[in-house]
Amino acid sequence: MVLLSAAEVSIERGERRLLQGVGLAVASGQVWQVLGANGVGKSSLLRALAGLARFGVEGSISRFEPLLYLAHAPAIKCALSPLENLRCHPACDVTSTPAQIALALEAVQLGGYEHQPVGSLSAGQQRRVALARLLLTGARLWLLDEPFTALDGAGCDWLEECIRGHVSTGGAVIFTSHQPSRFSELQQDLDLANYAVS
Amino acid sequence: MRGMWAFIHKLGSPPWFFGFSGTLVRWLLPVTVLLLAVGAYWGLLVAPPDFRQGNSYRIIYIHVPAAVVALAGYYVMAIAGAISLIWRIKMADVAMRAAAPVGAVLTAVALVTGAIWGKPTWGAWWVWDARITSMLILLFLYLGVVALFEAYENKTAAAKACAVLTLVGTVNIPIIYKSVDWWYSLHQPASLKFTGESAIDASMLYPLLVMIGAFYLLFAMSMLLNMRAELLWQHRNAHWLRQRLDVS
Amino acid sequence: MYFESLAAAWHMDGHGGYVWMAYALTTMAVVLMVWLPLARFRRHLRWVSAHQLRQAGDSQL
Amino acid sequence: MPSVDRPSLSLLTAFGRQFRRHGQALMASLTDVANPLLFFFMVVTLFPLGLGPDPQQLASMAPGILWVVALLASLMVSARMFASDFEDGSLEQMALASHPLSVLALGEVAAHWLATGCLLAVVSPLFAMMLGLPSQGLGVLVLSLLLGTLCLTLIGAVGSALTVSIRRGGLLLSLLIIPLNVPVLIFGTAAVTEAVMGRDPSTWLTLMGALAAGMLALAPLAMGAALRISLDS
Repeated sequence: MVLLSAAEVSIERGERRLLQGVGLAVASGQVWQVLGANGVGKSSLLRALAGLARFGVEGSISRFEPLLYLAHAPAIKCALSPLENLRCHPACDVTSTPAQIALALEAVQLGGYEHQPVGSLSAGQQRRVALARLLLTGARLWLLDEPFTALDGAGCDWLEECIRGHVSTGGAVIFTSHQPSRFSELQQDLDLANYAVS
Repeated sequence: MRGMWAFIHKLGSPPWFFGFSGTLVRWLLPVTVLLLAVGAYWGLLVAPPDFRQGNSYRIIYIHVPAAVVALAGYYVMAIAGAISLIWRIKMADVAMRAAAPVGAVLTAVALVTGAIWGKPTWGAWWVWDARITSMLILLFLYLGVVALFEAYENKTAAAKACAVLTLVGTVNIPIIYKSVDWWYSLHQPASLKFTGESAIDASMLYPLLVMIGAFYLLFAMSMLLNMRAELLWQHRNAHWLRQRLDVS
Repeated sequence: MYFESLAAAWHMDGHGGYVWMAYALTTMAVVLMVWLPLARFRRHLRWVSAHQLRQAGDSQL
Repeated sequence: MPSVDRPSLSLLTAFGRQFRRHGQALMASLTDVANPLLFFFMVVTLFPLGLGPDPQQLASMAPGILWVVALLASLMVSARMFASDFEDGSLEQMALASHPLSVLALGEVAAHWLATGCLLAVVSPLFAMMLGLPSQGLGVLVLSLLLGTLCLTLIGAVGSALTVSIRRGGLLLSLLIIPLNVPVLIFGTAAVTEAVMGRDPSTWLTLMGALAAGMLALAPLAMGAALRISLDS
């Protein structure tokens, strides 16, 4: 089943055309890594695929909604506890009980921090709060912008497991990363260098 | 009906519009200047003076047309904004952006002439008269649109944001005008108004109508000229433009 | 014409200063409304023709 | 493992969650709630210092002063209404949610209004007495401020949604929303003045109520559209 298909997508920023002729079809069970140098337009492409960017984006994009999009800004309120943050997350399309949320926080090694304000946690821990959403969402298509940054080795391994699990249950993931491929047999690469407009 | 739709469709195409507006402006310019001259001559020198205000009322022939067209200009902007939001036609963005400064200048003209008219009428340059106050608020609305457009770096987003703002403003303008009227009558009942309800004599009315028509044409022409300048810049690298400029 | 002489039209029973000032300011505004976009158009036109010449020069080289 | 089959949220729950989330964030930093009140207090103090302490003059100007200061206080808080959501990425997530962005944004605005406008209306009699507003005007003052701050907050939210992506958008925001706030100011002052004069203020209150109802219906649409534009610039 195709969860996202894009054809002849071009992206402009300001008066400059960044990308041209990007096309991809993401089926369930697939992991796509978007590659490219800094500034080539990886984040812009991901935003366009998510439907957040429309101005300067041409071409046809169809996606299976709801989708999950996770970017550098984690949509986490520092004043709230991890529990509250996940309970009232603005994009959460499903209801999660406090017990389910506690379980998810346990999985990202934040057990015991449920009721502390997120602002008092470290950057890596805050990142984990955002990633705990992966365990609570009902979305089948995940768009992750640099998900491995600010994570330690164990965190990266956990995220890899999580993505593998999601894909094996019929989901699909598109992510950007500078790290070498982690999902060798599952993974498809989209190298934006091929679509960059010089 | 079908012809009209075809015409509207063509308006959205920059090459066609560029040529069409060029011809249109060439005709509009002399007609507008002629109407303005006739209206001004008639209003200034031919029409009889007002029996209460004397000759100072002759300012009506620029104050009222400027005020009327400035208000209409905001609606023109709002219609362009709605078209831009609903059908995403780029030409509507250009039209909206082109109308804003023209409307702002006309509003300023109405304000300044109102102030000048106020001096002999009330003995003060500025009086918080209902019409003048409304015009001042309209000026703020216009300046807000221009400032919002300039503040955005992404000009497509700027146009859409301005479209939303003008639509909000359009819903509010009747409420603002009405509330200012009520506010005025609440605080200063029965003072001398610029334009009373009493029927205006034909000898005074005709030049006023001529001037209102002239100001509408002026608005249209200035807006078209702004649009042409903007289109020229936006399509400065386009093939059709280079061809057209080579020919002419 | 309503006025008997040009001087009377200029004076307008003491209101002349106001009326003529209002008309003069409006005339200035009208001229600006036409002249500013025209000037911008010509400026862009110069840019385009300069660019065109440069491109033509490039292709000749 | 991600579970796919869970009940999805009703619109009302989604609204409630946004309301709670924003309310909790506001409560956590009490300065955000206290600042407008403090601002109101201090500016009200400035007027007797500028106009002189004559009680009669102050009392006659009190409706206007209170309303103008309420408008300025609402202007001040509007500037930050969606700012933190924009910075921390919450707005992006709201835009991606399966519920309409306008409803989610309205949830935030409701929390915002309760914490600022509504609170200000409730404590306004204190400030009114400092200016010597006759007591027959107090009830109408609170009522008109309740309705009026709702309008001001909704207009402020539209303005904030339009300018949230602009750096140093504060001054621009005031230019955008002050003209739109004029009817609210006129209706509010007129209602309080009429009540102080011992006349029936219900016409003005009704007008204000109609304005609030109309804005409640239309402002969310403008907010939603404006927020999407701001996210995409």
